Amino acid sequence: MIKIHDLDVDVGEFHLRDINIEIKKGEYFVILGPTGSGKTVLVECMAGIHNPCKGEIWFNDGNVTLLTPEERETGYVPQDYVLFPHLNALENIQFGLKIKNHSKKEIEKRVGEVTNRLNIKNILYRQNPKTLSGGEKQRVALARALIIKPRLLILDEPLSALDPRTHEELQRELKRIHKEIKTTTIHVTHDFEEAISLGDRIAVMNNGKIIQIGTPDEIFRKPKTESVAKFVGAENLFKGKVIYSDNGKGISRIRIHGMDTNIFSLTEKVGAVYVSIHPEDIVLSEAVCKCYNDKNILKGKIVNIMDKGSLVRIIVDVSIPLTVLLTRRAYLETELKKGSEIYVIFKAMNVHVF
Amino acid sequence: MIKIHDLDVDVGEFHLRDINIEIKKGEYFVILGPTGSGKTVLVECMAGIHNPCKGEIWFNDGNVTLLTPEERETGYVPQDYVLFPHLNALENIQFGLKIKNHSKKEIEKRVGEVTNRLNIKNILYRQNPKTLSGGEKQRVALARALIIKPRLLILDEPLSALDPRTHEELQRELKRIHKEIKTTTIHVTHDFEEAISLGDRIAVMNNGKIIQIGTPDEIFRKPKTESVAKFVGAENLFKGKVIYSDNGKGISRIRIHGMDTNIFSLTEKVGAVYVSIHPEDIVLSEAVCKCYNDKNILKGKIVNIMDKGSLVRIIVDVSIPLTVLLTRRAYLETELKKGSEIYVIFKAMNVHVF
Amino acid sequence: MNVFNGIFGERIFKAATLSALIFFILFLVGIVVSMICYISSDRFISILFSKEIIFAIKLSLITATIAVLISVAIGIPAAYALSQTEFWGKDIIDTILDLPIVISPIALGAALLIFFSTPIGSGIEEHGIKFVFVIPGIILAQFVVVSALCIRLMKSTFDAIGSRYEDVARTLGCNKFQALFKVTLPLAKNGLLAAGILTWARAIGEFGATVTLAGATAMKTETLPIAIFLSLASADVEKAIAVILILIIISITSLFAIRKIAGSGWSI
Amino acid sequence: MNVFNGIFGERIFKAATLSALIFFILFLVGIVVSMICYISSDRFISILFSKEIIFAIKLSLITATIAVLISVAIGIPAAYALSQTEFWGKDIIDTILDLPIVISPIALGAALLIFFSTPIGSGIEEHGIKFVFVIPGIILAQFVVVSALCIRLMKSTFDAIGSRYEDVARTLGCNKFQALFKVTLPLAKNGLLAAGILTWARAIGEFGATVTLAGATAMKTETLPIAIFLSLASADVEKAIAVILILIIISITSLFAIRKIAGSGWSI
Amino acid sequence: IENEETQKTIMVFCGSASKPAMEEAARIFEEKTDIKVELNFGGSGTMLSQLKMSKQGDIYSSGSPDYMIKAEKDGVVYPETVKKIVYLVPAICVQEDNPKNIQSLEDLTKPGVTVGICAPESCCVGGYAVEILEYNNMSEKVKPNIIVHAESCSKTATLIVMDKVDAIMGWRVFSEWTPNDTDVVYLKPEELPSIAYIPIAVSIYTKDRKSAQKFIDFLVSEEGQKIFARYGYIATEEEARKYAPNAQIGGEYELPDNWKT
Ligand SMILES: Nc1ncnc2c1ncn2[C@@H]1O[C@H](COP(=O)(O)OP(=O)(O)OP(=O)(O)O)[C@@H](O)[C@H]1O
Ligand SMILES: Nc1ncnc2c1ncn2[C@@H]1O[C@H](COP(=O)(O)OP(=O)(O)OP(=O)(O)O)[C@@H](O)[C@H]1O
Ligand SMILES: [Mg+2]
Ligand SMILES: [Mg+2]
Repeated sequence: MIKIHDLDVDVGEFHLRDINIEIKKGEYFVILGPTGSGKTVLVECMAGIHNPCKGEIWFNDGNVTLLTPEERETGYVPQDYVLFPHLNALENIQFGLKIKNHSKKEIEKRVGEVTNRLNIKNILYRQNPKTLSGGEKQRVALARALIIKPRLLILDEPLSALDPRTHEELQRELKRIHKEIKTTTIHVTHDFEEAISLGDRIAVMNNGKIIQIGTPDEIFRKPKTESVAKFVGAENLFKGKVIYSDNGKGISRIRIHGMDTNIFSLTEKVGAVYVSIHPEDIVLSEAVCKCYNDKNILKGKIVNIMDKGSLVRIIVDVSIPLTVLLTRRAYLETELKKGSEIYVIFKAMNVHVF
Repeated sequence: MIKIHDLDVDVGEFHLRDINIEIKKGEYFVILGPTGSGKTVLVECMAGIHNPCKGEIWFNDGNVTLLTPEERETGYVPQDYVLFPHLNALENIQFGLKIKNHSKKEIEKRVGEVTNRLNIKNILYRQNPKTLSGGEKQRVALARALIIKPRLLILDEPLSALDPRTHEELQRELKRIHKEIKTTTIHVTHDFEEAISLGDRIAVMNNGKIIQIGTPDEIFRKPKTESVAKFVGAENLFKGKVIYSDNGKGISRIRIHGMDTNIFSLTEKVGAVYVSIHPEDIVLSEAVCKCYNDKNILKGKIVNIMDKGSLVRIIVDVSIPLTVLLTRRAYLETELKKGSEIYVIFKAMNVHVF
Repeated sequence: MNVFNGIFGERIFKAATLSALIFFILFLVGIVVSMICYISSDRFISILFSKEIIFAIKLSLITATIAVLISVAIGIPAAYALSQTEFWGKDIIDTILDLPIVISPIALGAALLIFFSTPIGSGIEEHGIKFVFVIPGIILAQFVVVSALCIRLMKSTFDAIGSRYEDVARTLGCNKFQALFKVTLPLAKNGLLAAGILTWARAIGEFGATVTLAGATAMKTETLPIAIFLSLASADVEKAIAVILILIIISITSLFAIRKIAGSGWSI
Repeated sequence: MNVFNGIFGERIFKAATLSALIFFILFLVGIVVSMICYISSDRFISILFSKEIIFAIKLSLITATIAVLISVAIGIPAAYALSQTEFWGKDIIDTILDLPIVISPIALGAALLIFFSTPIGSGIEEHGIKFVFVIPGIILAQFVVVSALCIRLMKSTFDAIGSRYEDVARTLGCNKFQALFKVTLPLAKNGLLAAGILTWARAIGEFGATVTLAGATAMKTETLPIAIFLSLASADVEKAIAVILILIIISITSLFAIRKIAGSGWSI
Repeated sequence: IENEETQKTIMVFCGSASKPAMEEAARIFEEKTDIKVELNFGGSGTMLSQLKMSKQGDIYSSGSPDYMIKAEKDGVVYPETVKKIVYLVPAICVQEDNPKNIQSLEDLTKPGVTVGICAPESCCVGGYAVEILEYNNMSEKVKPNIIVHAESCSKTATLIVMDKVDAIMGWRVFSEWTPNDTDVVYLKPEELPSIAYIPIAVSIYTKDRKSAQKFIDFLVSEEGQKIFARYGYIATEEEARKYAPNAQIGGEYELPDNWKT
């Protein structure tokens, strides 16, 4: 459906380099990256707002690189919504159809459909779109983009800057709408949760480059580079060196940089590596339990307990600081305290090496 | 330390009404509320930027209601940072001291202290503060406020609009700094997690009014009204009616509105009530286990499973939809699927009635 | 502590800035009042309702309005190009735009007269519209004097709006023309209106270029400023002042009315 | 499909807006060129280096600069008050500010002359500074003509900055004065500079009010625009054109230089 | 277009020294004939410049002889059509009731008396003022009292009306324009080297020389002269001679170097 080939874009001092993306028809494609990584520049380039200085963009076997925005038929929902302040909500929504001189009846029909779907019938006549709340603005902008039945829907951080409740609601809605209308969608975000729960595939950007593309699981479980790992929140991330590699069994031992802590993993890599263990993959135990040789068991001391709402984050010092996540409920049942001695246990298969 | 008494403020069309707050010396006080609830207006009123039309503000037994901002000695870190664009980062930080004609040596000393503490030595000479990243801007704004050793530090949504990694880092830092310097701090946010993990006490605002003040536990476990409960994310929130109240034992039975589901709780309320059960307080079980009479055991069917990163959210239909939270690890070990039949179990003491 | 701090300092500050404004306004009002004292009301009324002055009022209002409409019509695309389009030599064009502001109107009028005696100019006069010493000359003179100011003011309006709304409008299917007419112009209307008002004010008071290009012929090319000049030319100071007051009253009430109407209905 | 769509439509659009701008610029350039054709270079050089014109150049540059400095000095607090302070009667004051733009400069000069013959005015003349027929009169005349424009332009700069930076500065311990000098003015400097440039351009070309209040005494109150007028009045068209060209060259190069310097070092 | 053929129009570039009378004369002429007269007023030199720059206009009339001489030299008028309409006699004009009691040229040298003249390089009446001062060897003594050069002769007259100076060197007729504000002090006949007149001529740019000539003929006719006399102008040479029997009539005056810039 969409093919981006070797794209380079310059805006002011900022450069996008070597962008290659293929998006399938009907796919929900997420672009994930930290602030200032160029996500907005990239999607605006697809929408035709920025011009690339190299490379090509294809929509459905048509080269659109030189087309103007109005010829591309993308539905773009900008990060800052950009509702037209001189029009009320309804007029904003009708805008694209009126421009194309659709009949009154057709306009009415489509407005009915889209406002039903987005549940915004009650705010259509609010005169000044600035008085709409964030969530309402977002829905109007989305309706304005959906009503023109775009070939490609681009959502630029549609959920950031919303309070968590509205955030969650809208996220659910986006999923539902995509299921219903099946438009190819690009969704820009810097929130992992959003990316995982919405994306069919995810592209991770940093510094104007795409550093990894894959399914959510690939990205979060197997980050290709340290920067992806760091960004996607691999919390227990350490430098290390493979000191013993038993290729036959696939088990290797890694010594953490500057420590004499050893960690077992299933990697076949050798030399200097990075190691990461997801906090929810670590079990806390008061005693050493029956153990197989592919398990890591380390003794440590609790140095910090952080209450994070429904989750509790516990830092255990096992010569290296390990972060462990528990549900609040589990935590309340354990009577863990700062200073308690404890074992941390995690499987070698859960040790991610790269 | 700070006493706000019957404050009414009007800005344009918006009104704050009947604000009463007392903040103790050294306390970390969080103001929590949805977008547009008037949080910023309230703290700007404390800083002296807005003038109240009724009521009084006292700092340390001094009435400051009529004082101008420069006389109040608050350190205000605005939501949008408002770094002075004609000054570089260092000059921004020195601003307050230079205004007060402090000696060069003193300025240097204090800049050294604060930049060390905030770890921003490397960006001090960046000419245009607009090129700083969000996190860096936030630190500079914080340094600029801290350096004048304010009597009251006001942080307006210091962490929103940051990507989660930076968000988490800065949150940890704020906690550390507050521990070190012990300045009375007001922190505005719309994020529950932030509120819980930072706040000594929390005030919840909505529509220009304070609807509840209390410790994090009080707010999240015992929301006083439906709107607090809804806002603080009480996910399993249902309308119901107390149909049997056994005052002696403290156990009562509540019928969920329009259903014939019954839920046991420890309330002494009667009549129409709201019921909420926190998702992390619910246990899933494949079979009915040994049960006491204060436990709710309901049979249901899994209707949806949502992957949210380290957490998995499972919706179980037990005639009413119940949301249950599991860690990803627990989830992977259970082999739950959409459509599986299952029991949900939660204690009567975890059913919150209001 | 310093006296400029606190609520007291704030009051001093407010007093200081307001008094600069009020000093300036009082100075202007003082000038007008000293003129009012100069003439008798009988004389004023008789001048106001004389055929000559009624003609001049009409001519002034009509020509200034047409000149402003033309300035706006040419100025909108020109200001848009200057604000939103990048091209080579933009800073040179920017500086050339100052020409009509720098050159005093009389000189500008002289330059126009000379221009119309060149082959090109006389070609325009013979085969197109006649400008020299006729009413279109008034409009042209006012246009030349005010248009650069109008373009500058409208440019800053377009600068403030930026290209973001247009970009989004284009993703919704607008071509550049539609984007301009459906989005940028409606958004700019307050700024354009303010520019138009200031330009109109300048046009209605225009004298130097008008008198040189269109001449000072009573009842033919006599706008209010030229009526003032003609009164002074016959040393009739009292009549001159009466006409000045008429000019002030007419234009100030028109401006006040435009602002009020615009302020209520037009705001974004 | 419509021809205005797509890349082709975009080109048409660009061509249309740019051509409005270029048409306007060509018109201005055409006028200047038709003047250049009118005179010989020998005559031009001899006029340029005549004592009279060198005096006029100096006088013009000095008086316009002083007038702009005074306008800015009074204009900054006045514009600040108009932009940031709420007070009763603001819209009336706003309209009064249009007075000096509406009244043609000759009438304004006459009004000033009359003002200085009232008791207050002659009091100022006798016990303060003399204005009538002397150089301070030139400065006053230019000031009155340009200051309102200057205030309007600076007001919109202050409007754009808003009060947010000042509010934050004040929580850091600034009183209102410090907030103005340490924050708002540095932030406004580009806008103030642009206002200053436009005002200067208008002041250097000012003729009508100057000649009425300060007279046209050669080598005493003869600015460049007055030199142009005196040449025209002695029917020496060639000299008039030469002086117009001198005025254009001097002011355009000054403006270009100011813009360049400002554009490089001053931008925020 | 049809209207243009039936209605003849002539345009007159006219120094404002003759404004009030010229307006009335034009009105009466229009009533008598079917020729419309458009009068364009301004300084004599300015009008000549405008004529030269625009290359349009039918009649030129300056406020004093020297600009007509210049116009003849520049070849913008037909020399054979030049006519004198009325005569102008230089005089000192003072404020109403003569508060500084100025009675003679001599009095202009008194300290504290402020004097205005018209800009001598560009304005006719300015040149005459300088000529008188030079002729009577008083220019160095009066010069310090001259505080302003006005840019046109009407502005010079306005100086007295607005009480900006104590005396101006102007035309006798100024006092006729504003009799309530201006008093006149006559110079002694021997102090006057020359008197001026208002000339009129057909411009070479005319497109209707016949009509132009008709208007000039009307002005110099008895009827025309009467109109001017009504406004205080001196219509005949004999009358003018009463004020200055020996003076030269018109003629060019070369500004001496000490008055040049
Ligand atoms: N029109 C422009 N001119 C110059 N620089 C620009 C322009 N647009 C964006 N940039 C710069 O490009 C960089 C990337 O910006 P972009 O908006 O794409 O980031 P982003 O990944 O969308 O970040 P965020 O998560 O904050 O939205 C930034 O440094 C920005 O300053
Ligand atoms: N200066 C002002 N003039 C008029 N209305 C204002 C002004 N400042 C704020 N408001 C209005 O007051 C209301 C509350 O604004 P406020 O900024 O306090 O909300 P908030 O709780 O801080 O929201 P957010 O989480 O988005 O920062 C909003 O509706 C806003 O439009
Ligand atoms: Mg972005
Ligand atoms: Mg806020």
